[in-house]
Amino acid sequence: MIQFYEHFPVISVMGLFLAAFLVEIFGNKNKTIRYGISLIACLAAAAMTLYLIIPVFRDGKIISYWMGGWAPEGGYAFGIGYEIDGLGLFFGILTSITFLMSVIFSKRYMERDAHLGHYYTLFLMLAGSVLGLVFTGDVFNLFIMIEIMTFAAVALTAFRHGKHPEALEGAFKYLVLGSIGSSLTLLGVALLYLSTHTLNMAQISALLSSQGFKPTTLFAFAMMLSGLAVKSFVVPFHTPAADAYATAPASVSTLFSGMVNKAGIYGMIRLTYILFRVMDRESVMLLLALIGALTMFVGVTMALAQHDFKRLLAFHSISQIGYVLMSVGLGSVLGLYGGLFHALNHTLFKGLLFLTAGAVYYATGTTNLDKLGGLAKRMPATTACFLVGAFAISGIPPFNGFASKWLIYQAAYEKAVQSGNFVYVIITITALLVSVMTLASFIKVTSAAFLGQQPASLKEVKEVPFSMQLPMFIMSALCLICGLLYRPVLTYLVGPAVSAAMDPSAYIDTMMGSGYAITHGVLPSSMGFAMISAWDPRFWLLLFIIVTCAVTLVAVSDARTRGPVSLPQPGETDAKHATFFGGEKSTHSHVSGSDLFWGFKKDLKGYFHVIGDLHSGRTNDYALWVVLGVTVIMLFTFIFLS
Amino acid sequence: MILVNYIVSICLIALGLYVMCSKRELIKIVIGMGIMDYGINMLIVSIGFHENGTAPIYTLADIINGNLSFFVDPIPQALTLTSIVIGACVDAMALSLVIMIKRRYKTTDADEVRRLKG
Amino acid sequence: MFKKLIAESMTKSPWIYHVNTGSCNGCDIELVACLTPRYDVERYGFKLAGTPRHADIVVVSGPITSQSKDRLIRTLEQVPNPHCVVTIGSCPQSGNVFKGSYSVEAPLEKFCEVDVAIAGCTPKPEAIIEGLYKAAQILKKKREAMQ
Amino acid sequence: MPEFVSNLLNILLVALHVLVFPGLLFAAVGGLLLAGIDRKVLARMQRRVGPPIVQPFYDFFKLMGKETIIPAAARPGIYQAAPIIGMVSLSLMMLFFPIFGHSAAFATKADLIVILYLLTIPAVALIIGGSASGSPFAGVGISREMVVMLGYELPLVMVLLTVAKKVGGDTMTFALEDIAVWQLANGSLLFHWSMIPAAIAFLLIIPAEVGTQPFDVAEAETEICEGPLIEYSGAPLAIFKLNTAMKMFVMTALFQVLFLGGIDLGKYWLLGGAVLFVISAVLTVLCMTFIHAITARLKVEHLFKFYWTVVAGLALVSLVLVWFGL
Repeated sequence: MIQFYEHFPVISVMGLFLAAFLVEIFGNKNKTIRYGISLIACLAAAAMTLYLIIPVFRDGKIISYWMGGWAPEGGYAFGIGYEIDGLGLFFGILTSITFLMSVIFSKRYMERDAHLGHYYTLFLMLAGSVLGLVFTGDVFNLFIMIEIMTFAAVALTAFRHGKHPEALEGAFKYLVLGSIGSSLTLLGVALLYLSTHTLNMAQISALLSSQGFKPTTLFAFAMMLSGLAVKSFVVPFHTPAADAYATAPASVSTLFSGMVNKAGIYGMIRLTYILFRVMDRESVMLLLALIGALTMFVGVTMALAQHDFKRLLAFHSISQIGYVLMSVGLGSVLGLYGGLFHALNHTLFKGLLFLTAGAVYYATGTTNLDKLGGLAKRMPATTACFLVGAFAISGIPPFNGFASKWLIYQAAYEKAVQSGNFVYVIITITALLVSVMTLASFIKVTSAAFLGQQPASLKEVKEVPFSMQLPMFIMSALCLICGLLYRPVLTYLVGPAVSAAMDPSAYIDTMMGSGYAITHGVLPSSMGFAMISAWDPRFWLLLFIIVTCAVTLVAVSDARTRGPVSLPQPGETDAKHATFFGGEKSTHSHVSGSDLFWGFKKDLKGYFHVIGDLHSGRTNDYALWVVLGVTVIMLFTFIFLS
Repeated sequence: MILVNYIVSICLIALGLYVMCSKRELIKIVIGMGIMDYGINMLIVSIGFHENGTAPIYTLADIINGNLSFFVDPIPQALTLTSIVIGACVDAMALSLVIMIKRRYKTTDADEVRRLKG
Repeated sequence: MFKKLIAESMTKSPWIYHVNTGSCNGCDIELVACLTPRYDVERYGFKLAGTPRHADIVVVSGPITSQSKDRLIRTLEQVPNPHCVVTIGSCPQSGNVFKGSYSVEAPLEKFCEVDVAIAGCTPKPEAIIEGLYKAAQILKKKREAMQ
Repeated sequence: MPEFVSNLLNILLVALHVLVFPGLLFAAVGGLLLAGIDRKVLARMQRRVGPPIVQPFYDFFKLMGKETIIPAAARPGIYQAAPIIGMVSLSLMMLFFPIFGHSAAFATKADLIVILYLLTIPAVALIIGGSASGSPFAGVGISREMVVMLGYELPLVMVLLTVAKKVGGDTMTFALEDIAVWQLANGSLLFHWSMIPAAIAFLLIIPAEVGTQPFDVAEAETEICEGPLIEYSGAPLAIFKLNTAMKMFVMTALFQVLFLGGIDLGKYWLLGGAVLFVISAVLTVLCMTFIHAITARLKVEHLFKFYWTVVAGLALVSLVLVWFGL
């Protein structure tokens, strides 16, 4: 008996694709129809995905769905199957949140552009493909979804080429590198088919467990890992991400950082934890952790050198993905908790930050940090949301970034002491240091764009309309909630995903019939999770409230004892409230972003020059980076894993 | 026979990557992407191929007479078809981007198309 | 109680902001001499502040040249209340030997209220310390008058 | 309802902890006294009489009584909230320390990381506040403050990991309770020779964290007019000054907890603990004053290089030694 909700995954994916075509057919002229179809499709898909929380997360069910009823026969899966376990649904939820917020934001944000019919078509295709990618149980289907995703993403990147010709360049680089990535994935899929004669993930996992590894399988692993790594933009495959995120419209950048690179991460987790689960864990995990650590360091140092708001955010996206990958790569339960939780948080705060960047662009027409300044006075809501996002990504308590980074450090250091491997200590130190550098670069944005003095050109700036503020407020609230109530979030959202990743036997059994896993040597594993911290953040919230109340009370009741507060007259500039310039008449003078952190940049100028030159902007160089990365992964696979 | 297929397809993939890494002309980079695609398609077809295999189509008579023979795996061929279609789309997209770049940047040299860097 | 404490503290920790309006540096050096181990005004809580926003006592030296007049007035505006203005030396008081010059605007009384004027060319450090100490007492009175 | 009453009592107790002991009031009074001692000793080292030890209190109350001018270029909300946020986080931090042989009011299993992050909040508050004042001098100041922070964070992280490894062995611990217990059993960490470089590194971090000479580049009053504090006056300035003093207190307390927790006082734990606490706090501050008295202000790039080479090197030596079980 099929439950009604078992149709939801397919309907949500297909609904988005169908809506994409409907928009193209009916929505090219009429903007109400166009936006109506998009919004309804996104709402419906998100609602159906979120509904699946009840059966999958609460009841622990795994939903399997065979397209056209082609169930496996004789122990072989022929049809295309969708299978939604905790891991897939977790990423499905991230995806739904992202595209829902982005579609609400898009309404006003994109209103000044032409050809919006194409925009929404591609938008819906991107959303549908990522959702399909995380729900599918078939490796070739995974490849198809990756291709649709890349295709839609590239077209969306180039969407604003009229105003910004750089968008074309970003799109082209993304397309070239993305197609190398897709080709590598396809190569991996083909080789995997060669050794197992099936495309079903569950069956591949079981067969690989029972038949062991041949060089072909190792090669397939290396190829698929590098292909998915290109899709998740980890170093050294990160170069197109910076260009594409920076030039795409902000609503699309939100999609990129919220779900496109998460899709790559999902693929890598699926690959290492489920498909190739019996490989030499320690070495694979060391590889992932090293790539992760490198990614977060390179990402954040590049971000420090940027002077475009969105390009800076793009490099931070890369850096935070490094955190996720590093933590997932630790291979421990705690690490997986930290990594997945950080993936969730990254979707929230980076989406929020990209939306604020979009709001700044909407209001001022530029994202160049050297031209901005003093926006806080004109755009208080955007500034507040930006500060929430900035504090969250820098891991300032009590926001969500702190909670997940906290878990990640614990996991990394636990791994270091347990394995006795000094490399993990270096990774831990890197992680902690990168956090401060993240803070530094967001201080730079805060002081350069939002605080400080207003240039004359920005005097007329207005706050963005409410429909653009709404998604920012929702994201900010979610950032705070995930930080304060992180225990329930970990237990009810992240926990099922972690157990799904750690125990693939149920996944295999659901797909291939019960008992299939055991006959192929996949034993169900139960895992205990002891969180090392025991801090209740609600307590802290209470404390913050108490102290703030007390201080305010003292301040208010003693207004006469205390000195008076002298506020400036609106509109007028008197000498008393003017900025102090050593007695000179105050003029516009603003320390812009590129001028900050001088000593730091000077001391490390050797490093900054080298890393800056490596990001040369030449498509060929970037392709070479990819080839080198693939070679390293391949060599590592054959030397350490065979 | 089949080994030649594998060697050629790997060579094609390597050639495609080489073209992408070394040729400055954007059109040539797109051609490199195409070559890599063909290499992979060829590899997939070769995976399913069996020497002296027949097409996987049977009539009732074949089954009754018992002259079933070794057949070529059809799934890789289906995969190849899909992948060719996708490859064609990607190439079309890439070429259209190159046209736009030519229009806006007045060049198709990768050395010049690098406003986004650092 | 807090009011009394604050008023009392006014005399115990006056922070000084020093403005040179074309002085010959004689007075400036004597002011700095007050901070040296020999005189050590820090034992009374005096401290040199870096910005007028932190200052309680603004010390002015020099004959107020035309160039520095606007800057001086602007700086005095930016000092939070209660604050005192102290002049060191004869220049800001009368113009001294520069009196009558086309480029000198002394005395300072023309532009703002001067609380303590320390005469001399240059005044001895002992005189400066006494003047500053008196200014600190005035500061307390001003604070009490504010309420 | 008894449950309700007990909940209320709990909340009141927590509030008491935060506001009086060992939170706000305790840290504020202690910090201001330490700052006074610092100034007095510095004066004596320069053969001056120096201000009275209670001088920082006078400064604080005087500033409270002064007018607060909010500049036209400033963002009033952020400008006024920044110092208070810094103060709250500093008073929360005290709750994690097991001082006087008392157990901490808040004990978690990963205190060290929480403290690391809470320590950044006052600096961030200073930076945001300075930035909100809209002055270009403040812009330079926050840039320097951030570089200082980047500088000392690397050695600080290493020192904390070293302590964790030394105490935890093959099991991971980040808990201050565990560190205290371990030190009671095995003697203070300062007296383990492999930890001495780490302790020196930590002592060198304190002046940068607090912002005293030679590491006061951010508030260099002679070149950039007090940096981030340039536009502040009145009560917010008083709270920022208080924050500096509290930071000094918190850092000395942290040093005591990390490196000097190994003296078993038996039944005199309360009195002895208090005396020991005072002595070690004063000694730590004296180290700081000593450095202050004999050096001039560093340039910002020299400061950064110093922390990433000398201090981080010291911490690394300890980390490697401890890693190999010494």
